[in-house]
Amino acid sequence: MAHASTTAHEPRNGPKLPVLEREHLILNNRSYHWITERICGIVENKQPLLWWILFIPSALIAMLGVGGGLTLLVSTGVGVWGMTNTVFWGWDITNFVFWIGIGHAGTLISAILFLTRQNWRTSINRAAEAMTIFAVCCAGIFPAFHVGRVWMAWFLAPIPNANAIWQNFKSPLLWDVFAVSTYFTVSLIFWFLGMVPDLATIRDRAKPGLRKMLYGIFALGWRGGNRQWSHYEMAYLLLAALSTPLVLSVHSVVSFDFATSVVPGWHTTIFPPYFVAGAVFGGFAMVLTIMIPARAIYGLHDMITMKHIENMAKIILLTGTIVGYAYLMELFVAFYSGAIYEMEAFKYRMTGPYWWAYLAMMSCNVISPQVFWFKKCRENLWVIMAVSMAVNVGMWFERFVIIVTTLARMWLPGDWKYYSASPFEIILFVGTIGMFLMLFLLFLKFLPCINIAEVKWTLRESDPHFDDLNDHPDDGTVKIPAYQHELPETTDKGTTV
Amino acid sequence: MSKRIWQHPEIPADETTVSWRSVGQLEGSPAFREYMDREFPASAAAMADEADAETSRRSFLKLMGASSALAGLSMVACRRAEKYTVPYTQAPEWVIPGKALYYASAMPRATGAAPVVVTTFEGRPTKLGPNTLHPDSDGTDAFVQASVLDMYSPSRSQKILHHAKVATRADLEKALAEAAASGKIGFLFGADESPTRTRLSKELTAKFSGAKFYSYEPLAPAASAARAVADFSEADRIISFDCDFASLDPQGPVTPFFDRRKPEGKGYKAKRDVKTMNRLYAVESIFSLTGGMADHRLRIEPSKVLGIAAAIAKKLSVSHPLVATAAALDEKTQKWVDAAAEDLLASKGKALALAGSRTAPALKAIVQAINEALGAQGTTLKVLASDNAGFGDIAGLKKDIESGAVEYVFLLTPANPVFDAPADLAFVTTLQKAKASFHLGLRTDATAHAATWHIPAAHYLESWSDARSASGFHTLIQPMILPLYDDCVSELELLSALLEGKLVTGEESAAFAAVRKTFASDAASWKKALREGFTTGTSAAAPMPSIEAPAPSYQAVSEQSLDVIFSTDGSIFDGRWIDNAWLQESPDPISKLTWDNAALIAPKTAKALGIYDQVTELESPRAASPVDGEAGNRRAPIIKISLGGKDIEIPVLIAFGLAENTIVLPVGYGQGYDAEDELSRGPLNATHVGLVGVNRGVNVYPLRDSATTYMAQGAKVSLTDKRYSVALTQEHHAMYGRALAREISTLDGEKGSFEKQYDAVAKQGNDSHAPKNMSLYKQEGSKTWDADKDGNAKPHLSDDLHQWAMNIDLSSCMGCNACLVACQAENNIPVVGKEQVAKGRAMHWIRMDRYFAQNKDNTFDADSPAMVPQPVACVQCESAPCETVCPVNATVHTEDGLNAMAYNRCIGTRYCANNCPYKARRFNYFDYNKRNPLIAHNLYKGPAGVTQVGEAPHLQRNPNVTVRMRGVMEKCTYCVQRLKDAKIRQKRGQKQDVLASGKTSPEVAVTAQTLRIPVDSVKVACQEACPADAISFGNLLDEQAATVVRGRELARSYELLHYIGTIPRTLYMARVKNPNEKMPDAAFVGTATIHMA
Amino acid sequence: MANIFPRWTNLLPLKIAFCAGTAAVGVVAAFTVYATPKATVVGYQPSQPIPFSHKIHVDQLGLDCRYCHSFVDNSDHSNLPSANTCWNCHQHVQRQSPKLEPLHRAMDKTHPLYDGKPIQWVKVHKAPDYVKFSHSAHVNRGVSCVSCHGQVDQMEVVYHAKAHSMGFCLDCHRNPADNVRPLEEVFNLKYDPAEYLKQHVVLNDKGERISDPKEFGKKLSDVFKLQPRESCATCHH
Amino acid sequence: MSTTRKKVYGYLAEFKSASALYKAAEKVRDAGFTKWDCYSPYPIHGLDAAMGLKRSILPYMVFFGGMTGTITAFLLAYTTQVVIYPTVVQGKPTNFFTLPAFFPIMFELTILFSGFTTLFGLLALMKLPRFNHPLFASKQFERSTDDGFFIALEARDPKFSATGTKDFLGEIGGSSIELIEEEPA
Repeated sequence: MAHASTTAHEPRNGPKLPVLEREHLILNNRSYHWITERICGIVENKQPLLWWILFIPSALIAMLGVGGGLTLLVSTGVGVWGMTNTVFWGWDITNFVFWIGIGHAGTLISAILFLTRQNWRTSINRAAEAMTIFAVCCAGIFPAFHVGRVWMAWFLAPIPNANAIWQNFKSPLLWDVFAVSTYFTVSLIFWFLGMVPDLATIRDRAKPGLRKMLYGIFALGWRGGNRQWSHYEMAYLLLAALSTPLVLSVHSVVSFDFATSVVPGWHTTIFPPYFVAGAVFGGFAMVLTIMIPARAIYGLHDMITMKHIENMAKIILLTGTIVGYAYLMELFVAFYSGAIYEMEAFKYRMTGPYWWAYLAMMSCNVISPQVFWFKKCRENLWVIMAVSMAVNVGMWFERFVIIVTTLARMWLPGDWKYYSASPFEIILFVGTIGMFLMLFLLFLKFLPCINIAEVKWTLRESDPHFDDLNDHPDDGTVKIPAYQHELPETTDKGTTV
Repeated sequence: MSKRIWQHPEIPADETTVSWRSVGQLEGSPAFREYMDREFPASAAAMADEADAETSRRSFLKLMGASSALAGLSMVACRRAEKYTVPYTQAPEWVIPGKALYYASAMPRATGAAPVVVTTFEGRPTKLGPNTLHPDSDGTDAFVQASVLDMYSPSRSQKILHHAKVATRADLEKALAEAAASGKIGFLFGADESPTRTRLSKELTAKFSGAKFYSYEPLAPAASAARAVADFSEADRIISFDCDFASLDPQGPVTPFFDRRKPEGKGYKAKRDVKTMNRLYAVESIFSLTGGMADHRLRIEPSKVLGIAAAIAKKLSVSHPLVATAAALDEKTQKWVDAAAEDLLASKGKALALAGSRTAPALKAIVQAINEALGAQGTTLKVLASDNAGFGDIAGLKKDIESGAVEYVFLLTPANPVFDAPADLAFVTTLQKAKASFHLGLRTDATAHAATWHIPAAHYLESWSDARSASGFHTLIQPMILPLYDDCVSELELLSALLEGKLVTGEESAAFAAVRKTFASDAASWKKALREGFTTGTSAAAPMPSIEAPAPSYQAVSEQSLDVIFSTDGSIFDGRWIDNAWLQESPDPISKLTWDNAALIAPKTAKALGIYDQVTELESPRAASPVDGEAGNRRAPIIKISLGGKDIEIPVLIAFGLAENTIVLPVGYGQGYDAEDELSRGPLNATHVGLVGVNRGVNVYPLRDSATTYMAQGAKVSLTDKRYSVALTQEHHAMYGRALAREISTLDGEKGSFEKQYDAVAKQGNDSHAPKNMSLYKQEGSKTWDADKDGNAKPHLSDDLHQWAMNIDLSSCMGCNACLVACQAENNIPVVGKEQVAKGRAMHWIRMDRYFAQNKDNTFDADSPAMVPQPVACVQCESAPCETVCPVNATVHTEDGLNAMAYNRCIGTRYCANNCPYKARRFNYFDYNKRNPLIAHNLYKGPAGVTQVGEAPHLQRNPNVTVRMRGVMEKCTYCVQRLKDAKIRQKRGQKQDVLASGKTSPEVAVTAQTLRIPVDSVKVACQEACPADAISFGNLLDEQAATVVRGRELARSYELLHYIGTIPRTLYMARVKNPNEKMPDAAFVGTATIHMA
Repeated sequence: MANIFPRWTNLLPLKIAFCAGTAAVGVVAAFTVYATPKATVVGYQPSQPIPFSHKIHVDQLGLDCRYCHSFVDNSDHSNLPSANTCWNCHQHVQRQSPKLEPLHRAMDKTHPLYDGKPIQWVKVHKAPDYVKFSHSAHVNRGVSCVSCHGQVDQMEVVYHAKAHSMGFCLDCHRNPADNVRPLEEVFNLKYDPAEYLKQHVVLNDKGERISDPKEFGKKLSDVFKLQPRESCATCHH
Repeated sequence: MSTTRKKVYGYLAEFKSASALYKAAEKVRDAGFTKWDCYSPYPIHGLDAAMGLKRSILPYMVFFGGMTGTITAFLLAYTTQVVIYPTVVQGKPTNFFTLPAFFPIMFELTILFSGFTTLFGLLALMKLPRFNHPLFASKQFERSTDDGFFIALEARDPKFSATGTKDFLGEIGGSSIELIEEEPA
């Protein structure tokens, strides 16, 4: 059987075309097939022991934390959490905003970087999109179940009913319902459509059986014809174009929950951009937190290169600084308002009973990313990992500071009350972390974690004029022995030469 | 749930009772009762199945099913399971299913019966309101409001007990016969006065020569021949010595006092005039609500109050031997005393001095002398003969039992002498010496356990009786319902039983005959008296009794030798209401402590005693948590108090404004503990209390002796390493620079004259420089707002008949809990228990904020802050932030200006409550109505927890208010059910107009006058209950005719948090303090908020 | 490689989509027809312990509604008659009818099964706990029994004639003119506005005689100053 | 040998690289074929032009889908909030001037409807899902999702001929030319 890589190249006649040297997004001159093998191998081969070591506890935590936590919550009442008649939202909405924020990086990486032709996205966008989906799943749990009567949550849907009563379209919370559900739906479509050609790849490699059938169903009968690719690329572009404002809108709408209120410390016009920047910030941190270990475990160094990681570190630095600016601007606006309620809201955030949360927020979100000014830090995976973790923590505290510390010290000192989370809130949050990890591990096991088709597209030989260039002495040649020994032994021999 | 046999409600005996507010002038028929007997057994069996019934305000109707003939609305079920409607077999007259019936009655109290109107639904009393026809109508305080719950209390005594074991009525009757045969009977009554009881006691004396009478309540003075009643309407200048006459120690009807706190007079009818205001001087050690109202308050150790009183007497040139006890005062105190005395003297004949009713006789004697000097008697002070004249005290009873003069003793007092009698009397051992003791009480308390016999008492809402109101009016008490339990006996029934030899209770109650006989008048005037609740006959006037009082010798006070005050508890009084959940949960008006008691100590003394490292500040820096933690984390340190060789351990709270070197110990707690007690004090006397009262607080009565019933000296305090969780409803006590509860002074101050201050009330604090509120939306009145078909603008609140509004006048609000508990009773607000209150989940729709305001410049006494209460409920913002954020339209505005709350639409996102600047919304975090919150951990057990549906407290529910389930938000809606009722009633006017005109209805155009509720005729529950008349409510469209409009047009009305632009319908009116400019502290009075910017 | 799916699967997605669509429409339709108050409530006609016929008592004998439902214009609730109301007549009329046995048990002391216990009527109309409906507020303002309960005078056995859903209430609250009638005619279940206008001279604003029932309704709601409310607290508190 | 007559789908030929495919495509296009397609594991830049394909009409569909979303959201909000059941919340108007409050939902529904239009429009344009296809019967075609580049010329094309087309494919550089037959229905 002939193989593209083994075919010798015919030199092109004619004038030499000038070609700018581009940085290699995929290192070591990997071939199409190598890419296929590498990525599909993750799905096709047995998972390493580490996968099971991670999966079993996270599944258990998810079951106990989310399953158990929600059962208790629904059967008993929101009172099992720590909220009071002063602080009506605590960890619930904090966690919601936290997860929704994390859910922003995925679609942002996919959509905005796609539109801006940042080809380096291709190695990370699939995993980041999956993260979006799973983070939104985790996020959705909180607003859905924090309500007092979750069995009545269908009141939020504009369904014609015998009661002839409708929703309040002026409520930011209803906007939220629409925004988050739209975001979830569109992200899911984006994710799924992006995966169809790759699912077809797995389908075509799979042995006949249930597995092949299932991948076959989800691949929708994809054939890879250019008449399909043509529409497909257009659709992908459209979805990217739709998702970009959507990403920006979702966290803006989430911020409206606060910004349109009358609560001092919430009622701020700076919130939408501040929240979006924060979401990107937190999202990228989470992508790094997940991808750095995954890259190591699955040996994806050639596809997720240091360039990717460094780029993400730069984005963290940028958004972290934006967030820091927002923190300071909030303080200034409060001071400038001249209203005692505004000024003291921020005074109590910084120095009141929750000063530790403010300190955690400031140090994790504003100070820790500053190390990325130094290239050495951007290149040290341990530093990057540490900063990403700090940002994850800091972003959680940011939401906690905004929600809890504000509510605990609002307008009338007579109603001031301290809120402390109950164990059940903590259990549920830990449960969603478990759920997130569990879903992500399942994703790694069953779905192509890197966009195979797009990665191939970034190879130099994917250019239809590649063969015309005569200044590529070795680029098109793949050194088969160099990678063959790296391949897992279980590789289907039929596909190799 | 145990199965109980329910007695049917009784319509007060046939021809004699009349509905108080008539609903068709229907008369009772004797046949009613005959048939009721038959109707009810049918439903008794149904009770066992009720446990799993839906939480429902109408549980009662289900239980009492046979009595409710309610088509359409009443029987609740969303499912189509077959439900039955069960009409009466023979309809009792007057009872219109679904309509409330109102009866006049009264609640007997030591300080004069509280005249009330009882709301009943199908024979079930649910709510008490003041009887405004009564001349002594004085609002209804928290105790009166909560007393209805006692009737339905699950821990109420239900069975006759003999040595704490269930006994039969026949056994009891045998024992009564034995007592009668002996003839040596002692009767221990309460301190309340009852003409019928007095008459019966005379008959008893005639029948049994050995009969002896005593009266006793732990916090009431011993019976005397006469009692003085203050008339505040005439008093221009009042000085009070350790006397909380406004709240816990009434000296006479108090509403007139509050009327004169308003510079515009009652109902805001006059132009502001400072001269019409009274002036109150308070010399006190505790910070009482009266002290909070005072224009000048001198805080001083209790043992020094006498010295101050004597100094004033001296200045007034009173000749009394006790004047010699006048203390040598420091310069500024002397100045205070002199100026106050001069001011009092200047109002001679219109001045009044009051001493606390439990203070030392010497103080009372000197105050009496001061009153003589001020010419108070006959003008501001009236002396009335007491019905209880000649009754002995508890020490006398002890002597008589021990000497054998009394062999059988009847303990009829509402007090609990075994628990609360002075410790040196050791009353429990005395009781053992009697041949038999009979205790009549609502609770199986310590005395019930110690007595030979315990007889469950009929609640005053279940029995016939009469009483004297504060000014001595003969006031009738009529039953609303037959006693819920068969064994219940009323006091008069028991006395009659001894006279007649037969115990007659229930429908044929002997008490009715006794009361009727006392009344001794024709049927028509009896009917009128029942209808109105009182007769015009009053107690006779009497001469002022002379008080024999030697000069006491007080020792010096220091940190090593503290004064102790055994204070009346603001929640449970003397301990009798320890099982009343509403009162337990209502915060102490000053300390804001619920469910427990704690020793109160002033901050500096606390530091000196080593309880805290530093002086606890009122305005904690950075709004940080208080030193003991906040909310659920709060743990108060426990101190050991040693006094007279006895020790107690009690948690301590800092009390601002309290006199130094003084410990205040609220009495009445610690009646029983079980295994769940936080400090492992139990099980101890656990059977003495119910679920509500168990594990509550510390018993301080053991420290209290006959000689120290009010105060003791020489206490020592040491700090233990234990701590105790305390549940406070308010944790931050200062306004933190925000002009919330505003105050002005009638004196010229930095901000100008009284008039200037008055006119600038709305510009205090942040409002002085905040820009005008503007809206991006087109405002009301513009055509783009909401134009009708012709393009004309229409207001967004479109009702042209009613626009509701409320004013809360801080000038007369003292911060008691009357409104709070009245609201709880009216609106089916659940009790949540200590743990939930501590977390900050109390459900009271009215949050009684109480702010202390310390004036840093106060050179007179910097540690004596002003106290300004501020009841905050939903203020019904016209531009309500809560509404716009609700995603499901569960809270929207009504056309008549209410911020409505549709509980059934609410899904519980709690966003509305977050966005409410006033934090006036309450969330049902648990199913408080369904799952009993008082059983330990029960709420957290979810479906596995114990349900309380169908238990007695549910029978109190107002059928016109939805009982909220878990997961929904709730809040004040201006008693919308009352407004609705009034509107519906008013609508019947159309029919009457048509009938009167003789035309057909299409020809008679209905006018606004017909449909509009008459001015000020509908009252909301809090307004009705308020003894101070601080709350006015009404229709803005009534314009000047409505009190509420007159009030809100005054310049001292202001919007709370005006800065946000919520346009609240509830306005607050700044407190006006009326200081005397000659007083050394005058410049610091009325300045709580004036300097804030 | 062979095709993993047979050829017929090519149309399967479309078929599934079509079926799912149809099913969804069907479910919505079925829900509308069978699960809304219009379907669940209307037509509920339980048999009662005594087969009391409104047709005989109201239509033929001409009893006024308020003879039995005596507090309907006075109270929020429309009460069921107590047994003695029935007994007033039936101790004389049709006394021996076997249908009246439950009444005898409740009222007739000479009856062998007399127990004096009330008759348990099966509820036909019921509103949930969170709804406050006042009968008197409606009947005193020109809304007849018929508007909500249908032609009860024609019912041999009472059934639920209208869907008492919130939408049903709102319809009338938004358009009271359709249901209002002169106060005198509220309890006249045979009221016909056209007939009424023939017998009574009612003038409109221009002084012309009204003959159109619709115009009459508008006139009445103006004259009565009807302002039914739509905000929550009107019915829920 | 089976004597069953099978319908011919067309010829499938493999090309060695993207460049080869590209050039071949140009030639097929120039030869005037219309029913044919290029198969590659990733979208090849410029192949649309090489094949002579027009720009996808999906954007127009999505535009109308999105507009439907905007209008749906506006009508939903306006009819329920202003026409059917206006409620007074925070004193805000219950007329057209309340429009700003509807913008977020109008935006979201625009995106949502656009997203759905993209998904379903794409599926319709690609005529997917189609689980069975004659090409799937070809063993070598499996590599089209890995590293194979193919051109299939369909028998439906008027220019198709049993031998000429095979030769043509060979001419333009195709290898492993295979006759693809359709499955019997």
